[in-house]
Amino acid sequence: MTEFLAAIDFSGWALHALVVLPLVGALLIVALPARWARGLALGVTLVEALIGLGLWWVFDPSLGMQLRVSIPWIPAYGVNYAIGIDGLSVFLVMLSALLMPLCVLSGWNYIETRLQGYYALLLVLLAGMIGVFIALDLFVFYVFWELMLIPMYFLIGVWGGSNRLYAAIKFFIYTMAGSLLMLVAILAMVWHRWHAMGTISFAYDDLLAYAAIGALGPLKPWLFGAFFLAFAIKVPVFPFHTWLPDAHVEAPTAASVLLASVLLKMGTYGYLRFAIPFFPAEAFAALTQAVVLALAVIGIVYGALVALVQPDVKKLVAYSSVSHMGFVMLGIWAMTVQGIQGAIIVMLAHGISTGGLFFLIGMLYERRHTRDIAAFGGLARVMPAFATVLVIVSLSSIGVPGTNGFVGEFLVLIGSFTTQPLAAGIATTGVIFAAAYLLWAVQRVVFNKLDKPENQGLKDLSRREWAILLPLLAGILWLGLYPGPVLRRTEPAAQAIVDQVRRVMPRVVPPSDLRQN
Amino acid sequence: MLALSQATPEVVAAAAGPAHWIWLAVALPLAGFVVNGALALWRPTAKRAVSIIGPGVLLAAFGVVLWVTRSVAGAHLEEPIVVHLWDWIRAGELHIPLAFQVDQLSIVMLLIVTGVGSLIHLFSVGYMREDEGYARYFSYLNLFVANMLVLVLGDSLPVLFIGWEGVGLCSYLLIGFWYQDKANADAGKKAFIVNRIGDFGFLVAMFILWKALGTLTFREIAQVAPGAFAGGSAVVTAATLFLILGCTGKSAQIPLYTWLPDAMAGPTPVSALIHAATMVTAGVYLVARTNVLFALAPMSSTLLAGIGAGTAIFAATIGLKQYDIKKVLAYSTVSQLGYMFLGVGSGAYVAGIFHLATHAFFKALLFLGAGSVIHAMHHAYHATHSHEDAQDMRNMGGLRTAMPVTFVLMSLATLAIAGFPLFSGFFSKDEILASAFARGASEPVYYLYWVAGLAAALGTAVYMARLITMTFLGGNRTGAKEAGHLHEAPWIMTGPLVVLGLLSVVGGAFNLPAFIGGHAGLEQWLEPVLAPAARIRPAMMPHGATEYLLMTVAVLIGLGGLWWGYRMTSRATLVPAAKAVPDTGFAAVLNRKYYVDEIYDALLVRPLLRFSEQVLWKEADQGGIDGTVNGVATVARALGRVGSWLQTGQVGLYLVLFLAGALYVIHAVTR
Amino acid sequence: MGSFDFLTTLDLSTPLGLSAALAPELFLTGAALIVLLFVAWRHSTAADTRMAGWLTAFSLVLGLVVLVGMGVAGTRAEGIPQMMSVDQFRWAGGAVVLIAAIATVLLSIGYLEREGIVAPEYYVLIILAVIGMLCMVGAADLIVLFLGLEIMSVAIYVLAGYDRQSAFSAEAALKYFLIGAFGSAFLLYGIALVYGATGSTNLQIIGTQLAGAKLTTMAALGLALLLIGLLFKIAAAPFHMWAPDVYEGAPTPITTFMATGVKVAAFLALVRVLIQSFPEAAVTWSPPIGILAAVTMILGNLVALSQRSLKRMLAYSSVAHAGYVLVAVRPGTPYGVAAVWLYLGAYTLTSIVTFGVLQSLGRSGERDVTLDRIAGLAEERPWLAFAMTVGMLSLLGFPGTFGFMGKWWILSASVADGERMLPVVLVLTSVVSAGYYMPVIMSMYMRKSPGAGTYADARLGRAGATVVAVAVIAVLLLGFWPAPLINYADRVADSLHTIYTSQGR
Amino acid sequence: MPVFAPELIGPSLMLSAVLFCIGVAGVLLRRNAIIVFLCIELMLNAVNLTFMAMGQLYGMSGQVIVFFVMSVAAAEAAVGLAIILSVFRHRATVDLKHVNLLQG
Amino acid sequence: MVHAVFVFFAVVAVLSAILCITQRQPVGAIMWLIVTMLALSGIFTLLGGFFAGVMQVLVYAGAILVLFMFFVMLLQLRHKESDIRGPLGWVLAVGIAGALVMQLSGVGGYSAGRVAEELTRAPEIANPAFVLPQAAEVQRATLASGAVGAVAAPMFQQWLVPFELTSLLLLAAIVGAVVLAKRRL
Repeated sequence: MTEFLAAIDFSGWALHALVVLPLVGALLIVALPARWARGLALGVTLVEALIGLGLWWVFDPSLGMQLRVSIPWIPAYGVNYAIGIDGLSVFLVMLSALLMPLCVLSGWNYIETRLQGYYALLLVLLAGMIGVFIALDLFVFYVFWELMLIPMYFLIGVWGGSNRLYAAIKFFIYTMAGSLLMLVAILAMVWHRWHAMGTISFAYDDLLAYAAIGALGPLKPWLFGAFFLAFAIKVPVFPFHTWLPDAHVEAPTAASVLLASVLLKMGTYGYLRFAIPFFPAEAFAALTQAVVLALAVIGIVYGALVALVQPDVKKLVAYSSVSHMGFVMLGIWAMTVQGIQGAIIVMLAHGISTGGLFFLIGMLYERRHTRDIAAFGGLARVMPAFATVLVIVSLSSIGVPGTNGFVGEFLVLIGSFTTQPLAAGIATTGVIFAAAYLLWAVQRVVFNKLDKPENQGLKDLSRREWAILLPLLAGILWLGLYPGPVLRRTEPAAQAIVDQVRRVMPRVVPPSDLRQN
Repeated sequence: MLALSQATPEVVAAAAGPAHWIWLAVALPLAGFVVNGALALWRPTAKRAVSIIGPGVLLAAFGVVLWVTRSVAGAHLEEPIVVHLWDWIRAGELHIPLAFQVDQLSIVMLLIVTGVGSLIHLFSVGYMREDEGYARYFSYLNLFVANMLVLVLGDSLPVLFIGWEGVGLCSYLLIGFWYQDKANADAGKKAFIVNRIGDFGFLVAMFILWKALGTLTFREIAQVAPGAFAGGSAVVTAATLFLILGCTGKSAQIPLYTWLPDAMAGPTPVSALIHAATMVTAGVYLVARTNVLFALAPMSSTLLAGIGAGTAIFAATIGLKQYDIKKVLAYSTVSQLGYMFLGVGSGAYVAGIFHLATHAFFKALLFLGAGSVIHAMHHAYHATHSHEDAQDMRNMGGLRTAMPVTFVLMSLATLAIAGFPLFSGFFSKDEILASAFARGASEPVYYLYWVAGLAAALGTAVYMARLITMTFLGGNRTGAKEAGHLHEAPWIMTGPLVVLGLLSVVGGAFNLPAFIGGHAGLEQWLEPVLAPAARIRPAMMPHGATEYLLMTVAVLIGLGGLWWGYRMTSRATLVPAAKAVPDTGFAAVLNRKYYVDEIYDALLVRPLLRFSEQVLWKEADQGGIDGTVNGVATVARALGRVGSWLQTGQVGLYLVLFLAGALYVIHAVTR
Repeated sequence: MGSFDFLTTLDLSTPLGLSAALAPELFLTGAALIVLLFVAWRHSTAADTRMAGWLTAFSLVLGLVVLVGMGVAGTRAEGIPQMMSVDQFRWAGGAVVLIAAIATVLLSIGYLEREGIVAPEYYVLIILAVIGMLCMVGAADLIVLFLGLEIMSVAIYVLAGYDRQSAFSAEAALKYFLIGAFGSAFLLYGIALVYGATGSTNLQIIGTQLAGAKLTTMAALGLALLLIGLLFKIAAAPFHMWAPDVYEGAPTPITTFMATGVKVAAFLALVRVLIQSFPEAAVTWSPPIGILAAVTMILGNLVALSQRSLKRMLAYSSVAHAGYVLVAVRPGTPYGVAAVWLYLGAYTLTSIVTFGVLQSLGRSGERDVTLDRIAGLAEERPWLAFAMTVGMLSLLGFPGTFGFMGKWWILSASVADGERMLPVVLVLTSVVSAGYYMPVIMSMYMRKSPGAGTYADARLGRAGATVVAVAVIAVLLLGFWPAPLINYADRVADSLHTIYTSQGR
Repeated sequence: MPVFAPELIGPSLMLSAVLFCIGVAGVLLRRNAIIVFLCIELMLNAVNLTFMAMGQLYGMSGQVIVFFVMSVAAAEAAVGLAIILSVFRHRATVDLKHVNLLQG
Repeated sequence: MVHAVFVFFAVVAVLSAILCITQRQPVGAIMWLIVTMLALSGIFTLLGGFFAGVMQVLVYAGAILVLFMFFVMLLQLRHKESDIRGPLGWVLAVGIAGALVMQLSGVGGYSAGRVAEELTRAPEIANPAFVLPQAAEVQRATLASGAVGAVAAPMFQQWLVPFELTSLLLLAAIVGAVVLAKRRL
């Protein structure tokens, strides 16, 4: 495999292709007749998925940032189209690319109106998502970051549920509010550097180096605050989460999946890539750390408790996302290798499991046109395969060992317990509530009596639906039982962040040899 | 993919040959799960294939275990054989391989799990044959066994935890097997969630240990812990307390026992396998596994013993007034598990494990016997289209004539559980009580535990006698028409019962105490595993006369209890459930299980739900947080309207504002 | 170039040099007279009006060619320029004005026809207004600036009231006229006092006179009154109150012209005056401009939020955008000037799109085009909806559009100057603005149209459609690839600073 | 005989300011569009006085500018009155109170 | 003498201006403004602007204000009610205008000497006659080329561009006025 990829110079064009291909695909879809839209979209995303898969072999964890390319864009202002991947981003890129064909499949029959627009927007969204993860220039990052809003806005607003207009604009404005402040912060850094060094550069490395020499001075807390807020809204960190349930509930299946699986990860990715490396001292100032940890833990428990009482199954999963993302935040802010590795795994695991849940809910919705939990019950009788998959995916979301969910949560908790025992301890109660809300929901959907007449004729999973779910099930088990290869690839990146923070804030990351033995 | 742990003595090498195939014991049931699961989804009618695959894989696994046992038995392992499968989790210094460890303790458990498991699988073939979820049932059961084997084989806490949660999951699935009835699904969910509370403790315990010791494998814990922790230090106490929380969840002890009686909603063989013989004993196994920690934390041990003793007496009293045959057995199980905890808490790990084994035999037998009875009752009611409760003992009576084999075998099991001399339960229970009593010398609270244990023994004898009496003795109350339909179960069901009956009777032979000529086989067998604890906090045993005295007391209490139970029940005027008057007074309290479920519900569950819905969701989330978000929008809009309202279209006003601006600009510039 | 130096380095004291320096204005004056003659000859039918329109568009394009030619040649003046500057800033600003004017004329052709306004003098007035704007952009003397402003204003007063069937149009003209004349008086008083304080009305001589010392009382008062006069034209709060009413009442192409051309001319004049005459007084004028910028952004965006009529909403949005540009004016640095010019360019192109689409959707002034009235537009007229979407996103400053680049540079200029609050206010009010831009997109794409064929008669005319299409393409193209324009913007800014950069702050 | 009266500069400038402000007051006080415009003319005149006064010191430019201002005033008067007329045609009033179709 | 005349004209100008803005009848207001114009024309003359003074009478009083008068009559504006705003209007008008006067009052403190001083920024050498050589120029030019000629020379040389622009302005005004005012389009 590796030889083959080398032969076709895969590492030379892979990242470009990942961004450009969907954009070209989107243009083609718009340009060609509507009846080709689905097929084209599937084709493009499959190719995209293959390219994404190829990264597995070309990625070398020991190299740090790699596959770097930098093309001048606005030379006068030091803006380059600079991209690359490292251990933090490679799996998020792969997740985005691999989920996409499934998303295309999910709306295969359900989306009937404005096919061209739908599929074109999905592809644009894909390009944006991947762009965010590979951007190594803050201008480019920001452009991709914002660019994603539009397709998502349309996907929710045009193909969404009954209250879609409200949800779409809330999503849009809320996210935009955060990111614009981040824009100011980016500019402040760039121009501060310009005053000091005389050159303008938006390059990640340059700004990182500049932030590291401490010249930003009293500006730093504000800059960090701006970055923090932007990412906190995206994650979403409690209490910035209320856009999420609305957006999830109204979005069409594919958009829900991508929102949960990929878009939320951009927030936490942003922390790991930008906010923390740029401002380690601010991020881990005693008060900040305490506040963030508190918010993360509140998010975990609060999200779970509120999920418990949701009558709408999509809302339930949305709140569960708040809870899960709390784990990611906890893992990051605990600042241990295990915590960060765990955070990355939770990101992937949540991407797969919650994505799976949304796919499943979507399949139900296609059949029954309701998301009200009370409208179901006893479906296992008519849809045994569906019930089986739902239970498995739910279990992975609950974090049962052997599934992906466990590995991430376990790493996060064990990692955070070493430095933040209280927070980790409280967070661990999340595993109880997770079981409570999901199993209760599962019970009310697929178990109990099959007493609603309209549920009695429901068809079990079709072949297309199996095609969507099987890869996810494989992912769930693979990450759950054999996460080693993934962990090995992300470890250097996680270690690098911890080392960096340790250099600046030794208090936060005690050297491991302090342990008793 | 497979690698043996390095640096094992040569003797081990010989034993290791078969031992490194131990993964087969896990893989076989797992394969069974996959195949049966696939059949359940796509060929639910292929019952013959399921009948072969389901029990077949288990028998094969049993074979593998026997083979491994044989090779290990001769090796006198000082160190476990570790079968490293693959790296599971590796992050920084945290390194958790997916590895199995074969040692004396896991061998004992393997034998029980696969042996009893095989019998119960066979029994199930008969019991479940007519169920439409036959294949699904076996796939779950296979999965359960696989997980249980992972639990007992795991060489580290996280790997054990895979099995730990896995069995919980299977328990959830099997309790809710007949999910169409909401009560069953509820019971399954309850089991899982309550178990999760325990798991919370388990997880925190792991975190504490990792933080303190930097390792989670049992071998390294045993090596490192005595050096890292001072005896009774806060950290190890905390770790063990959280482990105890985990154990109370899984093994249905106070305060987390409430799920187990509800779990009887599952098919009866499931109750026998999971909720009597294997899964619920996982807590005991865990304590034995981490014996070094408990030895280092005497406070936790004492608490554990106290929980065990308390649960034993508590559950036994509830068992006295239950009418559902399975509920009686369920509370009996809770009570017996209490015994085991009393044992391991007292430092008598061998006694605990011993009781675990004997309990597996006689309780499995009791459950299967009850299953056989229920099977018969069910058929009878089915034949007459009656909707009476097939599990209510008030509807039974006099079944000894219709089901003689079951009657005899259940009577044997009753004698075993009641501690009738020379039956299996007699030895194991006696050993536990004796060690508790002996511990009392240094820690007087153990005397109290001992008394509680005795009282529980009395209770056990009483309710078991009551069970046998109500079910098999006296006249039949099933109904005139139905009585004719009551039959003994087919051989596929009675066969396993016979085997279990045999084991219940002679099971004590595995660890015959020295004073009656035994050589304490189990004790010697487990010695390498329990050595770390033995060095720190050795088990205490009374000697000589005291021992005989204690034994005599126990036997008398057991026999007295049996007699009392029989007298009490046979004198009572028994009527079928439909005509029975409700219990009153304390009997009602017992019948309603001290209202613990209701109390939990009122104090914890409902307030939490109400709080989540009304306060968190409606007030905080929608009102407070989202209200603020929308409020910002509303305020912006309102401000806009104010601005818009200022825009009156009147030039005069525009000019006034113009001039206000002009005054400001002039002021600002000329300042 | 060599032997053509006399064409690129002009001696304004000679008739030839002066004529060459004024070539675009002279050319357009000639064009205005020709069109006037044409109008005097043929003015009774719609065809005549259309013909005049094409003639005007053609002359404006030629004027643009002349202007761009001078820009490309890099024409400069020898010594301190009298009356008219000869610098890159003038060419750049003039180009934006002319683009706005060309778009206005092309949009007007269809509009006048649709509204049945047969009065080709309209186009003469547009050319005259353009000349006025060019004078404002290029003025080297406050009197020229004032006269340019007056020419522009007089023409626009009339154009605002050009739809004589409409009471709204007349009212708009009256309001604009009264407040405009009032504002002109302040501007004039400011000029008088500056003249009194320095003895000159030449921008650079004023600058030299004032260099190196604190502002005197009279100079400060003069500066203040000048600011008031120009801020009024810019429609900065609280001098903006006329703008929504006038924008709403005026014929839509004229609204476009006001939002683009007038605003561009006034802003560039303001920048030129501040940078060339009062560079050192920045400490004095920066704070009030900053505060007014903030007030303008907040007020414009908040009030726009509560508008139902799209036209009025765009009017308030135009006010808000003036606030954004003021943020870039505030630092008074070359980056700021570059940002002002870029943003004005971006806003001009975008406004052509938004007002153009708006124009196609309504009747008699488009006052009644509300969000409900564009519901489901995307289904029937996808391209119109797409254009409007691009326009809205560009106004919002969304990446991928020229508007984003503009906003990016405004923020850059402001942040680079060490400003903190204004950029934050800018972005927060931008968030507010999403609250009224996005519903437009929402209505077009996410709501059902009231019935099939609702938008069948929405049309721009071929000329208008072409203009809008070109503008959309430009907005997108420059949004992705602004590099050349940005390099040029730096040159524009430098040309204004050439003299004073050495003394700059 | 032309007079050179530099001592009048201060008073002239002050008078100019006062007249300008009277014009402003008039603009604020009146609702009749014609009178409002009249007051604006007064303001322009006041400014002319400033030009004249300063022209005393700086030469003829001041006077020249005054002529430009006059022509501006004339142009504005022509257009302004035409606009008022066209409003009057629609509304039959020139009272600014009633000129409020456009608002909000 | 000059001062007395100036004070007279100034008082007349201010009083007539105040009467202008407070006169109910439009015609009266215009008449009072004509008085103001005349007074201003006197002051222009005092300040050396003979031609400007004459033009003030001719253009403003003679043309512009007559146009106003004509217009008022054309529209037959005979208000039953006064167009003067109520008490709030008074308060605002007087208050704002007063505040504006206060702010602008700084200009009243200027003299030729102060101007010279501020231009040179050196009080000790600030002799107005030396700093402001143009001051005498007005007198000399008026004597040399007459009141009109003195204005004409700079107007067609130095101020040529603005002058031409005025013509464009007037053209725009004519076109505009015609378009708006003609009965049919």
